[in-house]
Amino acid sequence: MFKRILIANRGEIALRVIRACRELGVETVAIYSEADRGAPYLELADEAICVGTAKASDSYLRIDRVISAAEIGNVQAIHPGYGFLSENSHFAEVCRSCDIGFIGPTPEAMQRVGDKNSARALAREAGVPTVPGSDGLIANEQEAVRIAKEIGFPVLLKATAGGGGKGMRVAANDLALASAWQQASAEAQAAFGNAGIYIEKYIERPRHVEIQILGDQHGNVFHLWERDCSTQRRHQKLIEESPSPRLPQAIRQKMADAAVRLAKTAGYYSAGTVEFIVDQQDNFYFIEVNARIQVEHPVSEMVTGIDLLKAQIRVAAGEKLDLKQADIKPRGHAIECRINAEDPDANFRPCPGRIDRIIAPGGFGVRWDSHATTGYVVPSYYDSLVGKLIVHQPTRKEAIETMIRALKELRVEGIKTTVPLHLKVLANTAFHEAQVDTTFVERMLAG
Amino acid sequence: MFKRILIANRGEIALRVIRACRELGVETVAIYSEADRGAPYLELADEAICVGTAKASDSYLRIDRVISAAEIGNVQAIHPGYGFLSENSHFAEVCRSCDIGFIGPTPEAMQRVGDKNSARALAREAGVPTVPGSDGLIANEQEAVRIAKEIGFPVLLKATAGGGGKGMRVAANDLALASAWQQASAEAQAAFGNAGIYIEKYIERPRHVEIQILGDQHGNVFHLWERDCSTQRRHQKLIEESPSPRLPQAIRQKMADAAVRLAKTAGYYSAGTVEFIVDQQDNFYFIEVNARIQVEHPVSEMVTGIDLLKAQIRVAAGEKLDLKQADIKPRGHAIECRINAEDPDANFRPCPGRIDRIIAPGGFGVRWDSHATTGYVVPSYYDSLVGKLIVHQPTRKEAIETMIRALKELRVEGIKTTVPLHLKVLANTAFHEAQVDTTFVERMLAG
Amino acid sequence: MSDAPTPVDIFDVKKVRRLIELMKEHDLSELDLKQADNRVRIRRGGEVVAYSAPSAPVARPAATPAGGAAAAAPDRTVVIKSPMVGTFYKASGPDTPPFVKVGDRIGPEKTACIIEAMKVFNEIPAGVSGQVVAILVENGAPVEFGQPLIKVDPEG
Amino acid sequence: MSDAPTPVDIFDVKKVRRLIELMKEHDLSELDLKQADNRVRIRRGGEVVAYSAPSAPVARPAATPAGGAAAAAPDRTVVIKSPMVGTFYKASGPDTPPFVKVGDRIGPEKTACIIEAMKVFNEIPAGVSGQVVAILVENGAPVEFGQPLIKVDPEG
Repeated sequence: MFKRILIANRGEIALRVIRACRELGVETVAIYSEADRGAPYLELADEAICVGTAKASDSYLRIDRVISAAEIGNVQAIHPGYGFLSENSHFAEVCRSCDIGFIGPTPEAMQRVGDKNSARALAREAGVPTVPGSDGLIANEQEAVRIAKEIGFPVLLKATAGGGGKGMRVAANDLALASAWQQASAEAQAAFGNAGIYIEKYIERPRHVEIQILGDQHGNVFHLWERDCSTQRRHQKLIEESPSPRLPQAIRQKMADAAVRLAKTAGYYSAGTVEFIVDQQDNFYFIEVNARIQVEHPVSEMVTGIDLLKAQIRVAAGEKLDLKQADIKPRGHAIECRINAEDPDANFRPCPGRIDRIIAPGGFGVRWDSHATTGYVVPSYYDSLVGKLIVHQPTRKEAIETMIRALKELRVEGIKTTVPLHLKVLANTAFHEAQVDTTFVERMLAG
Repeated sequence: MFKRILIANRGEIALRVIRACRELGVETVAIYSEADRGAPYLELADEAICVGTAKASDSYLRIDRVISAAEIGNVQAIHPGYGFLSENSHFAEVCRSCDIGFIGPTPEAMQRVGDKNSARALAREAGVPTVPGSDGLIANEQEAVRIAKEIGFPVLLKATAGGGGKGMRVAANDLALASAWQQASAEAQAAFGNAGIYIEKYIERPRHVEIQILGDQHGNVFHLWERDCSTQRRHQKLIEESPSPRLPQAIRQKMADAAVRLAKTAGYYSAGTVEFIVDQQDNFYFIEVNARIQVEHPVSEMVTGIDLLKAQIRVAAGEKLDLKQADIKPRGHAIECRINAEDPDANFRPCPGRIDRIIAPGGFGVRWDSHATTGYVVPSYYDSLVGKLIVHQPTRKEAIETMIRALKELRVEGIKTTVPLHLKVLANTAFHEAQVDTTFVERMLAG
Repeated sequence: MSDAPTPVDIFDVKKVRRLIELMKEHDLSELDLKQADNRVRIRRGGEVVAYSAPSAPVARPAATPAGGAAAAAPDRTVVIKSPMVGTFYKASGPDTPPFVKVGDRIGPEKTACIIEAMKVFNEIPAGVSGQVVAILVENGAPVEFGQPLIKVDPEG
Repeated sequence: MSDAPTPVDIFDVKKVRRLIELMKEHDLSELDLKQADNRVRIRRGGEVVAYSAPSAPVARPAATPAGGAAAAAPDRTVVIKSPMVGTFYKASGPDTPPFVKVGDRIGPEKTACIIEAMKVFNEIPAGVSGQVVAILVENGAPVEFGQPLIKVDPEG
């Protein structure tokens, strides 16, 4: 096991890594920017090194400074957390060339799953379904119609140079496709100077379901079942849960197996997440791999009882995972709410500032992961996550009840948070009935 | 289910009941003494009623005032918590005569298990072993020797009128018994004017192991396995854990079955605890029943996943327990540390006062049950419990590591607490090796 | 329990209490707030020093006890508090006159009201002599221990 | 940091608390703010001093907070801080003289030291002219971003 590691991150996840290390008996070196100077979680690290100014590009994202800090901190490995440098394969390579362990997958595996095209190829190789579509650009309307009939309507036309919804059209049948084709290519030409268009199956009201995987350097890859992250607002996950409430067991099993196959094909180890979308007929399609620990990892920890952070560190140190897939059985239901410093009355504008008082909820089935304490100032430079509230109960119904109880107990004074939005979601009948897809929150807020 | 209940208690357990009720959708009426006015947990109740002055005998122990509060609070039932009126069968009777539900066993069952003699008789009836001994007073030395040989040395001579160790002697063989007999009767005669002596088997270095039971009003009684509470200081439990670390599975099962038999024989329902001592050869002997929820109930909740408080309330409302004994399987290992406001440097003298700042630990496997917040004043009138720190991990080793991590994270400023004592115990090799009996802490502190 | 929405009420006991707590917490000896005609001035601790001006030496031994008396003008009245939890009755029956009403002069033995608790009707003696200034509780209302019931002016 | 948009409510406890924290931070014994009719005046600490007297012996520099600048006597010196994380070297080699030593007069282009980071030796220019007053870091010591390295008196 490592004697000492550096945490190349901040806030909640830095604290999470510190906690794991303290339990493992591993010393920690925290880095911080000037904006995070004096943050209370830094006191829990064995050493803290300032690496730059508030701007992430001058501190947490500066590979040279992070490596220098690792050198003067005399560590054997670096935990990148999530965000910042966590999925930067170049950084992982630099670590390797400096003989510093990287707590995550190899740079090669990270590249293989990180690039959209190679990830799609990987999925095909592993026999994992991807969203059906054209393999490349479409030459003309006739080809568009032919492919659309092949993959089935509705289809989505996308500009290859696109972004921001420009050059994007949904077509429900071949008549609609004809006009959509004209509009999309014209718009793409006008917007990007490139009329190139490709076709994908359009998934209506998809659910976002992801499989947590965990592998070691000895060829073992396990899955910790799934998380449902369909409750999103503008592609930002708000609430995550496990198990996914409407997923048939056979599909759940297929998805988990697919994720493990994909990871093995990629030579992937450490913790990782294979993301899928699931349509209304429970067909699932691979989207991407997150080659790092995720914000929502606690829900999988609660239902499986496995500490993912400790496992990640052990695996990086070369240990073999002492697990059997058959023993990884989910128990009960876990839900996580991300408590962000945002103003629900001002279109969820980030709301940094001083927390005059915080009282965390407690009691049976409640876990609170947060770096915020009374007097802590949420800086305006980084994401607005103040804490993660996680509950674990035998059933989903009880988990919702406990979450509502805990959210009402949580007091964060001085800044506005997303708590009212969470309470609104949790009071919603569609949420109770698990009739949730990625469009649910926006429909709820609009209605 | 009840619409509204009253909580006839204070502090941590009052908050615990409020939390359970909020999850069940039951309204709560809290009572408080003038010393607890303004305590933060009272804000979480739907109504709070002052019932008297700081002295418990003028407030929390005043049956008339508690009942009056229940009447003006318009509740259907009363939860007594632990301590105060919780094991007062007269109070339970008054509730019944006032048509107010009592969240606990019937007064009859409470009496049956509450009285030492009837509890011993009950145990014999249920085939549950009690500490072997003379059925009554010993006539003379010859009878003493005969009984001692029957039950086996060493034996304990106890004055029937005794107390405080007076008239108490341990004898390891019949020679020693002869002189012990003389001394004990003389001392008892001198101290109490009553030379009556009885004999019990002397259990050396016993462990304290208790079985959590849970029954409904439909004849179902389940057990939630055991808790080991051997880590005590002056008969005050300090650390409780489940499972008991050194108990053979066959003994564990026998004890659990014995507890269920005893409860059934007594007509006992609701939550309750059957306490045993276990000797070094793993023989177990029934000691007493605690006819209420206990301080250490969370460790059983963590390993079984069952919310005991919610179950208790449901059972009192007449619901049938939706459980199967075979499904109640302990998962992992849970440990609780009682964080008391006591000064370890001043012989654990209670140390009430203002908490200038409190930061609770969090993260994977950590539960914090506490009514204390920054600015809260621990009153000097009641017990010194500030909070309960509970951890849950797959193994005992990991649970200890997490507990140490969490204890070091916990910050309670302004008053002294038992945290240093807990850390000392958790660092002790004998504790790690589970070589713990009820004399362990005092031996450790002396050594 | 929520803070009163009164815009500027410097006599809000809660606010004053919080100010005093602040002072205690930070070991302040004096606090003086003015706004237009409003002013809150609190001193605490050891020797209170002269102010030079022939002022009114406000100051009172800090830490207003729980249940807090107002920091404002000196109030000579005495409050009869409920000695138990129960239901307040101002008369012995719906058709009988009240034991006391505003303006009455009463002695300490005079029954001030009845508190019903557990079906028992407890007559509560005034315990003070003076003139009744106010009845603070509605007939039939539930009262908690220590709740103010009747205001009496002992010099009235 | 979002201050309450209340225009003028000096009785805002939060505001007062922040003032008191300010006072504690700076170990003020008294604070007196006036604006038109509004006034906040806070004193703290041991002996309360007479007010009418022409003395007013205020302020003591508090325990300088860690990392913070001293509040004491005005310090004219300028500090050269580390622009990166790395290892501090005062000379280019073990046998070469240091770039600067106490008493040297230097210009902004003068190399003040070397910070080694990732095997690269970065020459750090002084960026200021004046007289070197102190070298704050041992040769070969690790330094973090923003750490004070060398003290220079620009008027020296």
